[in-house]
Amino acid sequence: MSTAPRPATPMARQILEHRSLLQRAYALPGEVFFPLLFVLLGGLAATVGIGFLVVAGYLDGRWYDIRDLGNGTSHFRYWAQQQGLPPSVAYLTTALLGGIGILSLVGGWLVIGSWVERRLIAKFQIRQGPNRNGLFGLLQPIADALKLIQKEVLIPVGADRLLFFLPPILIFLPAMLGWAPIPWAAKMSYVDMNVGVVYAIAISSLGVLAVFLAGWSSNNHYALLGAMRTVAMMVSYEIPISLSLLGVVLFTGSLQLSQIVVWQQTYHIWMVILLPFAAFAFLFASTAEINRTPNDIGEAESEIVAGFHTEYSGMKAGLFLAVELGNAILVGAMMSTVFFGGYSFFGLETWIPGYLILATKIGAVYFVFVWLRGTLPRFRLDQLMSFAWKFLIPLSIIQLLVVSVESLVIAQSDLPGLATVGGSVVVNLVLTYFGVRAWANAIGYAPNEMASPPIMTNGVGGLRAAEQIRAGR
Amino acid sequence: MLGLSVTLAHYLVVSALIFGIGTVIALSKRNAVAVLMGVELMLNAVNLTLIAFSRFSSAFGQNGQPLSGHVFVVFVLTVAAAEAAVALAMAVLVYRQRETVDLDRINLLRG
Amino acid sequence: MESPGIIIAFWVLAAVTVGGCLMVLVARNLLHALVFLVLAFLGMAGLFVTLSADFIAVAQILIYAGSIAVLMVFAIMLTPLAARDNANSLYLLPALAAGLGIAGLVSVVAVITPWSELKGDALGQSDPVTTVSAIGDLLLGRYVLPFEVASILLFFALLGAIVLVHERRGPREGS
Amino acid sequence: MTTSHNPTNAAATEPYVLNIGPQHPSTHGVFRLRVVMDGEVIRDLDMIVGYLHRSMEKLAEERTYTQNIPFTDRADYLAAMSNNLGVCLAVERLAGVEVPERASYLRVIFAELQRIASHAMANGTLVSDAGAWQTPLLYMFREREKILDLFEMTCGARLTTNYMRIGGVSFDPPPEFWPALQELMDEMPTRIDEYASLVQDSEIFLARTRNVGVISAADAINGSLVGPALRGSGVPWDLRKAEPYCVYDRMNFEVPVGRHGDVYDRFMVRLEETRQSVEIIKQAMAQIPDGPHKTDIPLALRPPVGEVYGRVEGPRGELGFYLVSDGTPAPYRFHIRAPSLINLSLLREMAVGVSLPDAVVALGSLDIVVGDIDR
Repeated sequence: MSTAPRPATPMARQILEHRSLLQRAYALPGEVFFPLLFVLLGGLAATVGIGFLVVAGYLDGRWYDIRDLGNGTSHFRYWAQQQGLPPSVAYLTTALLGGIGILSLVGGWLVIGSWVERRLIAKFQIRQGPNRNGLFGLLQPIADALKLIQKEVLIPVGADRLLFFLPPILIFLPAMLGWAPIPWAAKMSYVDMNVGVVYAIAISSLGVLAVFLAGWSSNNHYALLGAMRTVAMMVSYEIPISLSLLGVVLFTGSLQLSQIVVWQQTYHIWMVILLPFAAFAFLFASTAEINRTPNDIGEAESEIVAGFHTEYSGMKAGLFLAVELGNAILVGAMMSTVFFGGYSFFGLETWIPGYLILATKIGAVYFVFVWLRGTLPRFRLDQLMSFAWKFLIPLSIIQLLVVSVESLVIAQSDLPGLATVGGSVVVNLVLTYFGVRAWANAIGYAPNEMASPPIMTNGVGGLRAAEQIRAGR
Repeated sequence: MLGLSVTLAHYLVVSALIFGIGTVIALSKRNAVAVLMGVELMLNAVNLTLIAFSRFSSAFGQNGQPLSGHVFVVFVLTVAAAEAAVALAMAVLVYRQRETVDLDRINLLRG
Repeated sequence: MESPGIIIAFWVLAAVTVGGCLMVLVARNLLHALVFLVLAFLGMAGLFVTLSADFIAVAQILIYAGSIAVLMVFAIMLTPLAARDNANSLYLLPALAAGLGIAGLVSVVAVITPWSELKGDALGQSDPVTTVSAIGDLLLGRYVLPFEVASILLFFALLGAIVLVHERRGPREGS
Repeated sequence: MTTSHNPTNAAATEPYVLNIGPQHPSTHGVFRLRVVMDGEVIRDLDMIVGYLHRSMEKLAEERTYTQNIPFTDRADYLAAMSNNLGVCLAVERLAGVEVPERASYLRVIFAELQRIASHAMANGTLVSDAGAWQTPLLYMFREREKILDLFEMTCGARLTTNYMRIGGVSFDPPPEFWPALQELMDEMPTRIDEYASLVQDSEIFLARTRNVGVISAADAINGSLVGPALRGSGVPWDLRKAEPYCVYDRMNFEVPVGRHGDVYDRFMVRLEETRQSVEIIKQAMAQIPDGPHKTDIPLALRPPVGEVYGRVEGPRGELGFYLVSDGTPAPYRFHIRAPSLINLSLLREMAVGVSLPDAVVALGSLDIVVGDIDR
């Protein structure tokens, strides 16, 4: 008698036979393994060499200092000035290069992002994810894009053709323009504008109109419902986002994103520790702004099919999906810049290029988004609305009052930063903890009373038995 | 370099054009929301004038406040937002009473 | 204001803005008019940028393109049975005359008046690095009273809008 | 003057008609809800069924009783074993066929396995309807997959099993079945705890399901609700207790009933029932005797003239078969009392006056199977 059940399906057999990466590495033949080891060791030696150069300060500010591509740019401008070229040429060139850089970054993410998300979600859901096209299924997004491109683009009967055509393009604008003020290293932001924070808020508010037009012009009730939900939510959640960013701005005293990072570098603290509630409000409100779980009610699949882009097909729908991915990392970039120290990591940025650190942080925030998506159910529209208006906004305003006092103390007092900023951290943590609890109690929120297991019974009966069981408890 | 530079007058003419178009829209449209669009355009034109003066004018001395124009624009923006909110609320209210926002047909006083 | 970038930007943005305004006037559909209105607002923000007014430009996008346009969308959607054709009333001709008259008059005045404006290097030198802190100082310094009045105005506008549109739920609800 | 037009100052919004389905992610099949909506709130609701109608009951009148068993697989395609069991019990009572004891135990084991699989599906799709992006569903599918493997081991089919026979079951399980079943039953309680922990304390899930789609006990009885939906409303009615068939009277298990009658209670009742099913299967494995798994019956069974109503507690509730025999090999009338159809009729009470997401969750909590509704 055989004991183990035979794997019933080809998929189950594959899962059983699946080997981990480490097992595969051990199984490599010698003529592959040792060259690989050699390359790894060589890389380690090169790293040590570069480390020596960094410590000795041979790299600082040179054009080949790739820790901050801004060095190269300023050297190029200086060189162009030496050559007698008009300044506009140098500026145009660098602007073009920077634009191409950002576009290729976002574009590359749009290609690979769906694969990353699907693989991650698959891991959360104990399955494999796309693994057929190419190595690890890496070609899957390309296959998807090809499929979308060759699909017919339908325009529904009764749709407003102009307004139906515009939104997939319009919605791309904020997703791209939002990258402008993000600092990738000390001198490396595309436009280091003085009003970076307000710019980010303003640009994100542009997406509302595209969403609305997409829903309205489709001539479809689902699309209109989704659009109205999304617009209502975006308008509501812009306020917590603005308020939480305002708290950060009060501390740093600058609307410039690079200055916000520098402030965090100076005080060796991340804003998320200083302003935990603001960070939470920003994260939660961002998920509402960019339509991700648990706040994806604008395109809640089980209720309104696909929300505002129900009627879009082919690559137009693909554009909406791509923008969703792009927005996710844009929010990740804002989040890591404002709350997680941006390109700095407590001194590590002198060793590793700042943009790599920022990219890692963006990836981490994106992972949180995927995690949420793989874990949480979805709120209802009215619940989300009351959460914004009854919870996030009042608490954010209270927090703003506290923060304004604290920032004044930090700016005016002669005490060392450890005392003032540290004191603010403690005060904020305590106030956040008790404030959230007190407010939740005040608006009558008590989740623990809600979860109750069913009553177990051995009896059988009808209405009378039901009443007896209820009375017996 | 192109042989012509942008001066204050350029901005003022653009502003005048926008103000004129805004006037036409505000006076001639039937729908209350469209009328409001015209009013907003007029306010925008005024903003442009204020900013242009603030940028170009040499009337402010060394100790002057060249950015007063910006501050006025901030106030105009504030008032515009308040005005839009109230006006659109009134449009919705009128619609509930009369099922139209056609300004020609909102003639309650005529009886 | 003599660098080619500014000149090109000015003409393009002016064309976009004025064109957007004209399309608001002639569009046949109220929502199309709204889209062109947003375009005009964005062009206007660009014009502000050419005037070194970065904060105002961003505020323009935030308030006009982001908020007032959305308010208008809601107003249009909350009046579903009203006409959406952006029609003109009987006063079109007088309105055109008035608009052309105002625009022409102001343009002529603007062109023929010898403004004591900054030119050339002086203009470049007066270019502020940032307007944010200066505006902030002014708002909470010299103009603090108007600032407070404006905030009270905003507050009452908020209250007024809520009171006006609030649906009274009473015993007559079912009738 | 039209100022008297709208005295309450309420928004003059137009209700509009929204067609949910026949192709919609939350209808779990081809079935259509014609909803009159006012904004997000449902004002009226029509359920339009019949897209999957296959005329099963009429077709059955032309076939012998044994030939009719595969039809029942297709009726409630998520609970084929229970359907098989229901029709077999009805025919056995009509024809007076004796069932060997081992067959009765096998029937209980497979019916309970089917209940676990079906409840996993029901709860998983309910959580998906609430918006969790299929994660709990896939966790619950992990065990369902193993159960389907057991089915495949025994009778060769995973979904449409066609396993029960009049007078027994078609095959005795192969030798490797029993250790596999033992292993599954050993790990099942921890697995159930695992996916309960995914969902049952989640505040978002609670907010979405508590006090949503409430049916009082009296309404549930008046609406002739059955199954977990009925027990979720607090009525302790389970045919396995009330009218034990097979060998359920020898099993020791409890019936979970809900406290409020809302969606969350129905979810939790299903979850607890899976735990009880595991207990039943363990007891059945301990008690099962050796012996034949089937009595021989004539190929064209001719039951005496008469009628019978046989019912079992399927995963979705009371599943009844009303058979009329005129003495020929084919039934004169073959009626299925489908739990999904009856349960669905309560949707209107739950959904009118609430918003669309609540209605979707309420529909999900009823656990309908369109094949069962339309037959």
